[in-house]
Amino acid sequence: MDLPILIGSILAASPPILFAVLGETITEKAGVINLSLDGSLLLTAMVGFVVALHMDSVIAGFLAGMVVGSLIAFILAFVSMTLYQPQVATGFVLTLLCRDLAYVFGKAYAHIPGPQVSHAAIPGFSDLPLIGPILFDQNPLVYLSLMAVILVWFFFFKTQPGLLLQGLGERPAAAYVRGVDVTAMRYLYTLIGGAIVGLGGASFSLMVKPGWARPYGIEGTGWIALAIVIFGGWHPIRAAVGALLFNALQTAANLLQSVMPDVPTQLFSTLPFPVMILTLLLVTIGNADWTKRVLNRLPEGMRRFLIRTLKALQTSPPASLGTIFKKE
Amino acid sequence: GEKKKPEPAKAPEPAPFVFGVVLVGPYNDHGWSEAHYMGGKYAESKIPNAKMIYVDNVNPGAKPGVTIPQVAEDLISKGARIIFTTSDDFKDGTLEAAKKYPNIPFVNVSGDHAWKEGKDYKAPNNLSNFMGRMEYGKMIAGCAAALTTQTGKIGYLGPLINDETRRLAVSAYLGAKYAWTNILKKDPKKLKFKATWIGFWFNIPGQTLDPTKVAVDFYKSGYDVVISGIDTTEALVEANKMAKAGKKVRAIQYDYKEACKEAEEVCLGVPYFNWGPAYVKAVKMALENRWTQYWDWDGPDWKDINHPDTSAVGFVKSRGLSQENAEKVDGFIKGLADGSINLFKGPRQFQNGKTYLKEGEVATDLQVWYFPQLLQGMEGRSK
Amino acid sequence: MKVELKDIHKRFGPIQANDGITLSIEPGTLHGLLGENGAGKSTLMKVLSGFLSPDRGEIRLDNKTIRFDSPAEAVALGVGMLHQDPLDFPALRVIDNFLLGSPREFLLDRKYHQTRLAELANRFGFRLDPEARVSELSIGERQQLEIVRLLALGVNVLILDEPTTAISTQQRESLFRALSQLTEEGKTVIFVSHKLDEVKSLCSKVTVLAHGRVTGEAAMDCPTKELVKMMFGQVLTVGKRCEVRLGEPILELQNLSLSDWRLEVKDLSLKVQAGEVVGLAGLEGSGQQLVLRACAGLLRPSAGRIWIAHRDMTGRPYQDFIEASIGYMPAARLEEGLIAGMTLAEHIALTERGPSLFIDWTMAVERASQRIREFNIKGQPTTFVGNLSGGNQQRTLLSLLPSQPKLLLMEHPTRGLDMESMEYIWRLLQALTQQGTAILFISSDPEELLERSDRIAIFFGGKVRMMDTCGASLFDLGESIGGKGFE
Amino acid sequence: MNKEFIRRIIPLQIAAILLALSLSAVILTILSISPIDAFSLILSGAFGSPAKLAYVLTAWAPLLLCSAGLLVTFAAGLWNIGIEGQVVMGAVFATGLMRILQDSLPPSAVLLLAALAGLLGGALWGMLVGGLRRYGSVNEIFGGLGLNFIAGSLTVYLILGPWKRPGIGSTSGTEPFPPSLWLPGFKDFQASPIEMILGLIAIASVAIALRDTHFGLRLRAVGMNMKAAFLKGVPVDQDLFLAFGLCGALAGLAGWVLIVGTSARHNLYPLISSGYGYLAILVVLLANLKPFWSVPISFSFAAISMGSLQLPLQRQLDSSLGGVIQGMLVLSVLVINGIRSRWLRHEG
Ligand SMILES: Nc1ncnc2c1ncn2[C@@H]1O[C@H](COP(=O)(O)OP(=O)(O)OP(=O)(O)O)[C@@H](O)[C@H]1O
Ligand SMILES: Nc1ncnc2c1ncn2[C@@H]1O[C@H](COP(=O)(O)OP(=O)(O)OP(=O)(O)O)[C@@H](O)[C@H]1O
Ligand SMILES: [Mg+2]
Ligand SMILES: [Mg+2]
Repeated sequence: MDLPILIGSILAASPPILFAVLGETITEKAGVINLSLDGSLLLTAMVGFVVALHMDSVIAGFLAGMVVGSLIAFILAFVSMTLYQPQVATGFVLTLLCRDLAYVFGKAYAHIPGPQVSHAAIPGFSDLPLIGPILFDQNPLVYLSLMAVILVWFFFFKTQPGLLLQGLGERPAAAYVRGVDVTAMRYLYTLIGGAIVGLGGASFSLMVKPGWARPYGIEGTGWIALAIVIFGGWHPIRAAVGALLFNALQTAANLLQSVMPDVPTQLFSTLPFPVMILTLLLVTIGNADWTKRVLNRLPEGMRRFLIRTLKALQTSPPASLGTIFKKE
Repeated sequence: GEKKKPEPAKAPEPAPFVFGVVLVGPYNDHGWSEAHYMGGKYAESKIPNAKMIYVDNVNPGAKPGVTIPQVAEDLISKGARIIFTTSDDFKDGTLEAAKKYPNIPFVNVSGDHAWKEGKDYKAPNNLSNFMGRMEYGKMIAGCAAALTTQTGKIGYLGPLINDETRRLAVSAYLGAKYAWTNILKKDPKKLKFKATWIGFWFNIPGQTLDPTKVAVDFYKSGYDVVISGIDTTEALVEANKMAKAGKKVRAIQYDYKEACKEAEEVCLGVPYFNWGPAYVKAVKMALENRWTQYWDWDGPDWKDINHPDTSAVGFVKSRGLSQENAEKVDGFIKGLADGSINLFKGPRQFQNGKTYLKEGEVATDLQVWYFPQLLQGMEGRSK
Repeated sequence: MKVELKDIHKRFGPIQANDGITLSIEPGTLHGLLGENGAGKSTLMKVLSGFLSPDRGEIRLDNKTIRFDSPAEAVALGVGMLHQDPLDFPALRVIDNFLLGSPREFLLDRKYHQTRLAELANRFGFRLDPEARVSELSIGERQQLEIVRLLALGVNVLILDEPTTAISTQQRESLFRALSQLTEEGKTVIFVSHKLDEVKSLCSKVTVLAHGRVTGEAAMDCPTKELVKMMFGQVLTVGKRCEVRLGEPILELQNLSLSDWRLEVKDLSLKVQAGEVVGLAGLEGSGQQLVLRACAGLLRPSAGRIWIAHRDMTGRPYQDFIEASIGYMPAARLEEGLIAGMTLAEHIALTERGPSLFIDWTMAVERASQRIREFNIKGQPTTFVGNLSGGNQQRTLLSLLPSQPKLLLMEHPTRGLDMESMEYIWRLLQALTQQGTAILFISSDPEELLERSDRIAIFFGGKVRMMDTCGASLFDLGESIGGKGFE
Repeated sequence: MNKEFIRRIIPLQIAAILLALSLSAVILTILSISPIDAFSLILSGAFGSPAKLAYVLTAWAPLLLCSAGLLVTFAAGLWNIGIEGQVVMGAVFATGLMRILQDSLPPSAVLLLAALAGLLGGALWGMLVGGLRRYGSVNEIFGGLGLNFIAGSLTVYLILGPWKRPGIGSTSGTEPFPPSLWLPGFKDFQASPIEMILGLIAIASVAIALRDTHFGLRLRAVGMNMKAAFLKGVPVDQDLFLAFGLCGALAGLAGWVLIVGTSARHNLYPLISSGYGYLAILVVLLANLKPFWSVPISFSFAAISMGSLQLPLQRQLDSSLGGVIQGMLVLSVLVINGIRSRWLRHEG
């Protein structure tokens, strides 16, 4: 198929993972790891669909998804920041718990046709050459998710609260000196992040894979979203690129299957995952101690180049990610 | 405790005859498993005081570490007197269970362990197999697809690749090709038929291709009709989305009579299994203690392929199929019925050019059941 | 703005950090706060700047009693503090650090604030590139940024806690110029330091603290001797260790160059012989820790060589240094020295080297109780070291050092110990030196340095001066720690 | 130990269990099912008949092995989520070896070698995670996850590709191994003592290793304070590698059990790890990293998993309810734990 359409279809599938990645980026920017993403996505997808079905309104569905998403985030925040229990452990438990809850409560709603957000081409623009099918012949959620990316970027880097948010994750003590109530703010951003993740879950069940089933077919996506946050270096735009890249990989896997008849299909279906690790490797390897030593042995020109590329790729987390702030 | 009052004597009603069914997916998956569930229900309704008990979602994803012998034990302890295991995935477990409980009849659906002529005959006497000749259903599906497509491009959303799935994909292709060349009288070169295999019967993220994505890519790249070969409904759901977005696309479902209900106007129809009669037969044999091992491969009842009591496979048209095409499809079915159309008749070539059927040669059951390779003219992988 | 502190008390567990401190500072003056380590200076300033709330006592600004519950409130009321290492955001850019938390507007107008930053900086002759990442700045520049930021927030009282420990001389000059300029503008500056000459040259008035109390106030014309007396009390110790027999060289540093993100030590050469005790003096972060860690193989020198017992150990992994029988004792007890969740016996077993797969617990317990006796640790072999008192943790740390090391490298070996145990520990250590162990130790206690070491390497902003303790007086040491003789 | 165990742990565990049960009860009520009914169903499903008990024990064995492995990595402060993949690779290696040797060697020898192969496979996969962490500074959580996915698709590939069975190659798995290659069970009690004994031995030896060997002590030191451990001369990197390897090996052995176990499926099939690894993580968290506790807890988890299979059979309920209860248990322990250390300590 021709490129614009291809890209268009990649964008069309992207909103859920975009929202998930954005939500987690916000949470982690504040210094909190919400590991429960995989479960959250499933549960919010299920709830979103069920509510939308009963109230016959996708809006209600999305709201429900966001509420549940932030509810999960709240449990995480409370257990880790108020009860001082390990954040990763809590997140992991929540992942499995939410997944099973989704299956238990969703059982009665499998394969029931329900409401879904319908496609909305933007008249006039949609049949522009090239960018038409890519940008303007899409589902409202696609527009929304892309706008959200810009919005979050703007919030992070162009507004005072965004700056405070960065400080929160970088050095809570210093943020506190500048008059930020660290714990309260972390709660807030954890909840917001959770809500956006919930939006992502709901946009699975109300747009990309309308309905509910078991297996629903997004199992595992949350983990990838978490990895993409790292790849994205906690920067919304770069994270968005990562998300799209992952979708592109999946599409590539389908197309390649017929192009390379000798390679077993399973290799294609799994392709995105090793690639994910590889990219992680690329962005983190710069932090490994031995790299510098090796690089120093290399000839000048090559070293320069390698160092520059590594620097460009390298990402490092908010300095206080996952640590709990207690003021003296 | 308090004393029990003597209860008024009732007419002793006969104890129900319980049969157990093991489902691989959810009983309400609108696909393979639900078709079997309905089959069981049908048997309940036809045989006085026959009662079905079932376990669904028997797959390592949903029920870690659960094996067929274990489920069988469970069902038997609940009073089951015959057990149906309804997946190719259960063939080994069923064999083991059958050996473990020699006086409980077992029926493994879609297996071949009980086929004396087959390549894999090793079943004990209490184990039988049955399967429906879905080939015909798929031919009809292919025909409907070819009649409907505007672009001349038909996508086949395949599960994993094996003999069964190959023969079904091929059947769909043969039906399509017949409709294209003999009914529409179009240039065979203009027909594209492409199979993409996701790698399993349903989506397992990270281990299969995402059927939703495969469907999207089919539609986006001009394949306006997609025939689903998997147990779940992604193709239809996606077609529905596309249609809502104003694209003229269609899907063909699989397995379950009601599968089109999710979006009737984009569904051309569904080739489905009507397991009821087969269940009745097996339960009756067990009930009347005249069990003998058998291997059934039941076709449609050509008098009425949708007859609930006689036809093992059928095809229900859906609103997505235009009136005139519907008539053409009926014609095609008639042709199949009276034998004037036999698509498993030579000459047929494999993808690699080797001969499958020589001129005039008609394929034997063995040749159809164990289908080694896709046919020439089909796009997609054979292994 | 006039600052008055009345009868401030602050207690940390057993330690009375501030014990009824009262002082008042006139507006528009530069007031010095002197005192040895642990005197209570930082605590007092943290109280004044809202980090700590006093147990007792009141704070008055311009004759109004006020109390604040957070640094932010203090800043709002005009009191800002500049910390030893600035509380800023290394990962962010200068301009963002400047903005973070300052204006209440929602949207950031970087252009406008850049100009503000620029002109403020220029007024004090600071050079700050608004686009640079703070992590790339030197400590000095980061201080400048903090000062500018606080001033932009309208601070009237500026507190600097030992600002000059880690900055270059030029930066110090420009800092001092800026401070005097501030006082001329009527702002009040409180300058915490150990460095007599700085205080003398800069401040109009000093208050001296010792053990949480005010031990004296003086105008700047008072002679240095007086100040030293106020700081260290009467006793003017003189180095005693004169004639010690020294063995063959154990540690040799050849033109060693080291650096970390805040300062660098250049071209240091040093030879330590068997049985010798060398003290590393200097204010925290003047380079002594870099050198010590380099000798332990924890820090790769950027140039030069390290020899231990005639073996070139440069660039070898830490393990090899241990093989070469060095003993290293870090300062941070519970961060680097001990494992809070483990018992004494487990620590002993952990340091055991041996082929055996299994731990011989009876022996470990035995060894533990032996060490407990030897170092009179108040605890059982089964107590978790996290539950030991500070001093006992220190003893434990010492007790875990290898028994017959060639070279002992210790950071603050007796920090938190009372006089007797200090005496006792040093007797043990000197017994080791008799058997030919060489000792390198960091201490912030001038008396200890003078009494215990044969030579003292005095560090100041990365530069090193050797000093022979024999006959040297505490006063000389105090002065050179304060930077005398480094220009 | 004993006194504080009576005073602290017991009340904690009980409170947690009560909390978890009441939370699950709430959920059941929402689903309009009587909690009593559901719980008793699960119980009868687990212990209703000898055969059922046998299946509980069968599920218990791999759970024990995985828990044992995780006790090691957790002791070193590592999050070995890659354990699922390590189970799979153990199964893959064991299968591979058995396919090669089953006709040429006596069964017992094949079984033994297969066990070693399983150990090896798991260990390699585990070390791979360690390698990514050490030399790529890829967090072990993500390294492990990626490798899980890869291991999964590798099995599917092997099953449909190189190890395709004669006749229909299908996802039902590779050709099952003959009963001679099954672990011996009892006549009418389908659980092999060998599996359980292996599991218990694993836990016991891990417990001893962590308490009484230098390696174990070093690991715990690294887990509690890596920096201090390093300064005390602990070869941190090497020990972490060993930890991953050890955990992988035990997980691999679990994979072997899943192939040759008495009432296993006796072949390699997709998703063979069946979530035992993740479940074991919950077990070890719930056991508060205490080897002793992980024995009864893993047993009750096995019971819940198997017992909850009755829910769909008898009521229209999803068997994942078992997972919900298990998750609730761990979450409750975290909460109770937190409450205790946050508030109860202050008044004490
Ligand atoms: N947060 C704290 N917890 C416990 N003890 C503390 C704390 N802060 C300071 N102390 C103790 O209070 C005493 C005074 O400490 P403070 O930092 O005020 O001394 P200082 O004069 O600043 O010393 P230096 O010149 O080394 O900075 C010291 O004994 C110190 O150990
Ligand atoms: N976290 C803790 N848990 C249990 N006991 C503790 C803990 N911290 C201190 N202790 C005990 O409380 C007592 C006082 O401890 P603290 O550190 O205040 O003593 P200290 O006066 O500072 O002694 P030193 O002069 O040796 O530092 C000691 O007996 C110590 O064992
Ligand atoms: Mg201080
Ligand atoms: Mg103390």
